[in-house]
Amino acid sequence: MPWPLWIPAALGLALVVLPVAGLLLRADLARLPELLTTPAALHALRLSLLTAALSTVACLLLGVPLAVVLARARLRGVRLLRAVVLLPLVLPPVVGGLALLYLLGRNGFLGYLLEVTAGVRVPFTTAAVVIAQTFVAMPFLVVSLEGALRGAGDAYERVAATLGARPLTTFRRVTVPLLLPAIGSGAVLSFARALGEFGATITFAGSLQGVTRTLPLEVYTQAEVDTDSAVALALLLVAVAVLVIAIARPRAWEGAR
Amino acid sequence: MPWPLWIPAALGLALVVLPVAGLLLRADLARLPELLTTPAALHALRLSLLTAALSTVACLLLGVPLAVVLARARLRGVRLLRAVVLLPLVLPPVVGGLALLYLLGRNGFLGYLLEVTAGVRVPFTTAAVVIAQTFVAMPFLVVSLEGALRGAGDAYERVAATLGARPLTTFRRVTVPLLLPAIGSGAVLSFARALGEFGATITFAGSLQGVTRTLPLEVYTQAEVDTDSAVALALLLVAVAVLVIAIARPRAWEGAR
Amino acid sequence: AGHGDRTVTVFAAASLTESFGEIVDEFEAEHPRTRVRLNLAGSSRLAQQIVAGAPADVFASASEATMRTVTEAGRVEGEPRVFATNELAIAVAPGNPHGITSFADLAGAGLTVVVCAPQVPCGAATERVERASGVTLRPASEEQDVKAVLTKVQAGEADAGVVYGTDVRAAGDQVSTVRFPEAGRAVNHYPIAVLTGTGQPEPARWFTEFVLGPAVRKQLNGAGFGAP
Amino acid sequence: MTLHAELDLTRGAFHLTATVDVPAGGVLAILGPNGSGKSTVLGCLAGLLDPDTARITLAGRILTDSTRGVRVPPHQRGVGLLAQDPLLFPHLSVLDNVAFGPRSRGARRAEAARVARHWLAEVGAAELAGRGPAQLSGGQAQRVAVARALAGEPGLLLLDEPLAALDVDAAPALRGLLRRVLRAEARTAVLVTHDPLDALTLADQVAVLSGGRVVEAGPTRAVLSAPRTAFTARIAGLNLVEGTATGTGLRTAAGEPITGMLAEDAVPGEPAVAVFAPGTVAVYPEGQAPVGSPRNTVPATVGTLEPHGSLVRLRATGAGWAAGIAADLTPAAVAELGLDPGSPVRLAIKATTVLIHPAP
Amino acid sequence: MTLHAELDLTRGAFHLTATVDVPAGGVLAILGPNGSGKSTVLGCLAGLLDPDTARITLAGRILTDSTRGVRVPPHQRGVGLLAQDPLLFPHLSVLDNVAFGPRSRGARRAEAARVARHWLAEVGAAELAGRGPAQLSGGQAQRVAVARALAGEPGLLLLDEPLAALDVDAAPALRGLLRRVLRAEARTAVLVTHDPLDALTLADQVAVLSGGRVVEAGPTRAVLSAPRTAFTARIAGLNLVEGTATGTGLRTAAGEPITGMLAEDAVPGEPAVAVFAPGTVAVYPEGQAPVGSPRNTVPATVGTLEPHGSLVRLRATGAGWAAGIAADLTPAAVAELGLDPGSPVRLAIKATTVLIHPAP
Ligand SMILES: Nc1ncnc2c1ncn2[C@@H]1O[C@H](COP(=O)(O)OP(=O)(O)OP(=O)(O)O)[C@@H](O)[C@H]1O
Ligand SMILES: Nc1ncnc2c1ncn2[C@@H]1O[C@H](COP(=O)(O)OP(=O)(O)OP(=O)(O)O)[C@@H](O)[C@H]1O
Ligand code: MOO
Ligand SMILES: [Mg+2]
Ligand SMILES: [Mg+2]
Repeated sequence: MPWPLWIPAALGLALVVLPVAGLLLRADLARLPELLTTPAALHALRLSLLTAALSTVACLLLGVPLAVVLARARLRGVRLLRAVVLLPLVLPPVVGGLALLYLLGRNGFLGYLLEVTAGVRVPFTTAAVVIAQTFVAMPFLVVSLEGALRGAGDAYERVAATLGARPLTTFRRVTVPLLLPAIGSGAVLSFARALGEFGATITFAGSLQGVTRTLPLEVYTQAEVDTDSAVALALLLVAVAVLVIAIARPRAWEGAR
Repeated sequence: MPWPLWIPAALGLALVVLPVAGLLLRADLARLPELLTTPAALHALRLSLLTAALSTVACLLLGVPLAVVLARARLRGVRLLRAVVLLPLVLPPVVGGLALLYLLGRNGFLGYLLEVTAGVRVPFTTAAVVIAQTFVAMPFLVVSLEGALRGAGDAYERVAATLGARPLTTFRRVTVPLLLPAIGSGAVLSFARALGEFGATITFAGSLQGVTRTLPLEVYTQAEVDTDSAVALALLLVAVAVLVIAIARPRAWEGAR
Repeated sequence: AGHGDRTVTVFAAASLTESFGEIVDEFEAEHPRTRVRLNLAGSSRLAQQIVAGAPADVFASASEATMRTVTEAGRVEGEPRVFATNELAIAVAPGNPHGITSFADLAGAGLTVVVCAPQVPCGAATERVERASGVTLRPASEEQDVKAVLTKVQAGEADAGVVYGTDVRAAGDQVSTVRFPEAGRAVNHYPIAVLTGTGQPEPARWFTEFVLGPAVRKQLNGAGFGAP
Repeated sequence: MTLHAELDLTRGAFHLTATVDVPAGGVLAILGPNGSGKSTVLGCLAGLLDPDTARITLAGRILTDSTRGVRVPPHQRGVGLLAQDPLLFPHLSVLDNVAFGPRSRGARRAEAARVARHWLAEVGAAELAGRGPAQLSGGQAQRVAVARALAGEPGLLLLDEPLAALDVDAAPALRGLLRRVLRAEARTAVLVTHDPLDALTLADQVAVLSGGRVVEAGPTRAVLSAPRTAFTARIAGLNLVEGTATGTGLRTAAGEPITGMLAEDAVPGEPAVAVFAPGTVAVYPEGQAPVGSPRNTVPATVGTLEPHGSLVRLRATGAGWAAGIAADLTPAAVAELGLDPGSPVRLAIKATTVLIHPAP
Repeated sequence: MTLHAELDLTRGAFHLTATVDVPAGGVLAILGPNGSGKSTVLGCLAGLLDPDTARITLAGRILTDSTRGVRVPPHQRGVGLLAQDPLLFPHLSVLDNVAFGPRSRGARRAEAARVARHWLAEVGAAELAGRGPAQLSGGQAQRVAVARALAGEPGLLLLDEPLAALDVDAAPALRGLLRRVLRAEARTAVLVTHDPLDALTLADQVAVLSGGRVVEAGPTRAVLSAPRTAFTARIAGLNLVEGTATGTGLRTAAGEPITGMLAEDAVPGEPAVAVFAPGTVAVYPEGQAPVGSPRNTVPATVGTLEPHGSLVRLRATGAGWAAGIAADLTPAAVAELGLDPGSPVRLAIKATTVLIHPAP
């Protein structure tokens, strides 16, 4: 690796590390244990981990196929679809939440249908949190996978076809395994985005302790009264996220062949 | 491509498209032109495009080398660094903005240094907006590139070395061109994330019309007054983003070889 | 800003967005060589920024508590002065389909009610009203700010929300207001102050005085704010 | 599994117009210079390339018919392809690579592994089963790729230079394996090669491509022994004599013995061919029958004498197996011996230059 | 650019322990079965693989010295590698691929393009310059890869099976090119090949690898004409006679003419070798000198007679170029002719089986 790369790389790293380090220095570390073990904090942490995990799974289940379709289908409209997938990326999360509310709320088209046919109301439930998180996080997975898919080409998929593998078999046994490093990064991105989700969640799902108040919402709430404890909570969020990602990332995602 | 993939892909697409479509239906389209041509909206749009473009460039300049270092360096601490890069991903943006304020504000370590030595004050300037956007957007680029780099392996880089290319030449003429599709996706991700940035910006840079009030902040400000016009602005943001990405994306990023 | 112009930077609470937009125009008409830059955000965020050294000349806050953090950080010149007050009101769908007439009605079964979280000023006020009136609400959500509460009511997702009177007015005909007497037990005060360490003490003082002046008082009343 | 294919394709400046026919159980060898379109033909047959216009039928089933818009996708064709590049799946072990075909056709895990082990053993790569593709040498990877293609057991097998990169021991061994598989199991196959020996020993039909066109086609022996283009002449022009293998060589139908070197898989009693180059055939005037080491001498008559590059190619006529044999001579030798069409001569071929292969 | 390398490396179950020496301007051919470690040796020399312990010096400069912790990175070694897989840069045109080496060494764009065009023309791929690598056939890609390796003009050139995938016209042409480049420009090179002809025509030294060890090494002619292992014997055992090329063949130092087929790049008047297989040498009793088509006959004496597989290898002694010539005979022929060490004989070799190559 060329050594001059280390200069911008170190700058980039500094941009990321220094602010967080500053935060750590400012945090009242003595009070941390106390702040972090309040029921509100614990509830929020549990809820955040649960919903972020669920929405990461949803992102994978919907996003991997979507990425493959966008990268491989030779349809006319695909270029347009590719742009459409970017929508939630740029929509301010609060507006995204509003959009979900308009769709799945009581007066929304789908929401009305759901309430009438199944008696289900989505907003203000934990499910709403998962939906909001999936909405904002999935495009990250899709876009990063699509890039990897196009870079990789389809030589091995062709080989699989000449060996008689049906497209679904090829997808399962060739496309996905070869894509694992990229799927890994994509999952990390979605998980992180879901874990940090705030605007869409509060707009679409509200903020009720134990039900819809995830850690970022708790951080915001706390920030109104006590910046220190908000910062402490944020650090908890960060620590948990980094731990989860560092530990849960399977070896295969590392791309070690 | 296996047809059963179309089912989850269509679901994923619906999750993205339906809410936005609902938003469009609700928007008072007749009033749109009027809402969108207010000086405030135009200022915000110009500022958003400028800052998002600048921070995308910053993300590329710092993030591409960082991704290469993380993917290729065989140092001991690299696994840790990889986790560290994820920090801004999970940090609630407002806390990220706070961290930047602590570091670069007048009372911050670097901020003090800058003010004393160069007479420069960073917060509440357009530069602060760019820094905040770069801080939150760069990890998206880095993580998605790293996945692509690991998936691709280094066979061509080895060939270049046997042809006598110095590492920097290899980076410039082999690594980067081969990575273009992934860099393209990564740049799209960063641009989108930067364009939608709200929390870190308002905390670190404030919301000053023409200086730091980007489109998402304008949406937020408008929402205090008039939800309809806020939604219209959000749609403007989305349209602009999708247009910029669809048009500006060079052919090479498409991975057409 | 042309040559010789002076710029005063005003940090104002988000709930003042509409009113201050007009106030600034009037002020600038009266002081042609002075320009006002508005920085609009939540009061506590603004306070944070000021404490961290933000280049603000005036702070107009939506709560005395946040103003206190700025005072304690030594950035307030003189004493903050209250220029407006605000009272809680109930926001309901247009035409009040559920026939809500009092605060106690909100505790009724089958109603979806949203309020502000107790950590933010409107939530704290709601809690005080609850205590004063002996009514216990079981909200579906404790929102981050008034805006979030209003959004839920506007979208029809919540049947009622407890917010500030000024906010309901700003939402226009998309919601109806139900006033209730207990609101007087938790009046919210809006203080304004000139900040230290600014380059523009003079125009900052002009602006503060302007806001405290009678012309603005009328304007604020029109937007639903009460007198101090 | 009769294959009939009419292909028409344009790729940049390259145009392919070819008709390919292989009878059921037959093996067609495609020869031709680099870039002549050999791999392109295989790609079209496998369904990986889309010809501009084409009609491909396999055992009566239409695989591609551009006039009717039919285009069976690759995985439903029952056509296996060993491409020029091994392209082993990098995420699967060698065993799983070979088991991929059987698994895709629905075999259970254990059964597929058994089949894979069988084919790995056949290509001499049994001990590599647990390795990853990145841990193989070039030749090892090629062998595994051959095993993978064979384990797929397709109705039509397409082999693109299957013996490339193999060492001098492995190449004949694999050639023997392919012969066994293709002939014994009567598989229909198309084989691309640069080595006329592959064509002679594995194929019963040959097509020679050049610049995207079939310039020669027909039964292997006919094409290779009487090449009509310069390219074919350079790669082929070998003598072939049919008969039955014996312990020391071959016996023709008429009972004449030919001494030669038996290929490993030549079994005495089985049909075989004796192959030797025209360059190794010495010519003596009839009277002067030499008594020396060359085991094979046969009386013949000079049929034709034609220039062949800087040499003269003598084509013999005669009663026994001498009929049709070609001998390359220097012009000096022709002059000195006073050879003319009709001259009686005796041909001598050293046993060590004669290879006895099982008949394709 | 003398190369000296002592290598020791373990990769999984495979162990490589080899010493490789190439004098300045010399060419070493590495032969050996698949998986014997040939590519591994090249990888170590190029610096792409890290041996466990090693000492590599090129022209006195230390490239690797594990005891001293020296490890010059690949791009500073001045060592070029043509790997087994062409690996053309997919994002560059053919021309830019070939120009990559010159550009990396600091040449201007135009100059690099000129150099690239030159080498493309040399490998017969000039018309492919504007194409992308994905638009090449297998053999075309291989030629471009050779051009790219040569255009790098490294001090030490490593070639891993450079003639693989080439057709019967391209292979000899490229062999000639390599010979010109390696010999005329006195480049130091290591060449991996499965074809003994490459070794004979391009290399002056040969090393035979097997299971990660050098089992035979020495001057090409000595190793290939007197192989000591079964593997070498199978790939080689060719007869070589040195001399000067003439219009019709070669003249030995003693003035004896040998008639043969001149390789394209054999220039009359230049040093050359005549190459022919022992299997093509016919043996006659001294008295019965045949007068037939074989141009080359020479009196000799039977030196040794040794079993060689199912054959008997006769090694001749004698005055002229017959000395040392090997002839493979069937046991029947030996018996019938009553050959014994000391028997006077006459050897006959048809001109069409003798190839005249420029001396390496
Ligand atoms: N990464 C690896 N891990 C373990 N073993 C390996 C690895 N790479 C190669 N090998 C083994 O090392 C041995 C030498 O490989 P190498 O590629 O040098 O062979 P080669 O002589 O070039 O063979 P070929 O003629 O087939 O190209 C082989 O047995 C191979 O299986
Ligand atoms: N994508 C492409 N675009 C344009 N021309 C192409 C493309 N792919 C291949 N060609 C050309 O088509 C011709 C046929 O290629 P093909 O791979 O079939 O040759 P081949 O006979 O297999 O050669 P080889 O013996 O070198 O493998 C070649 O001249 C090649 O340059
Ligand atoms: O029989 Mo020859 O080939 O003219 O010497
Ligand atoms: Mg080919
Ligand atoms: Mg090798």
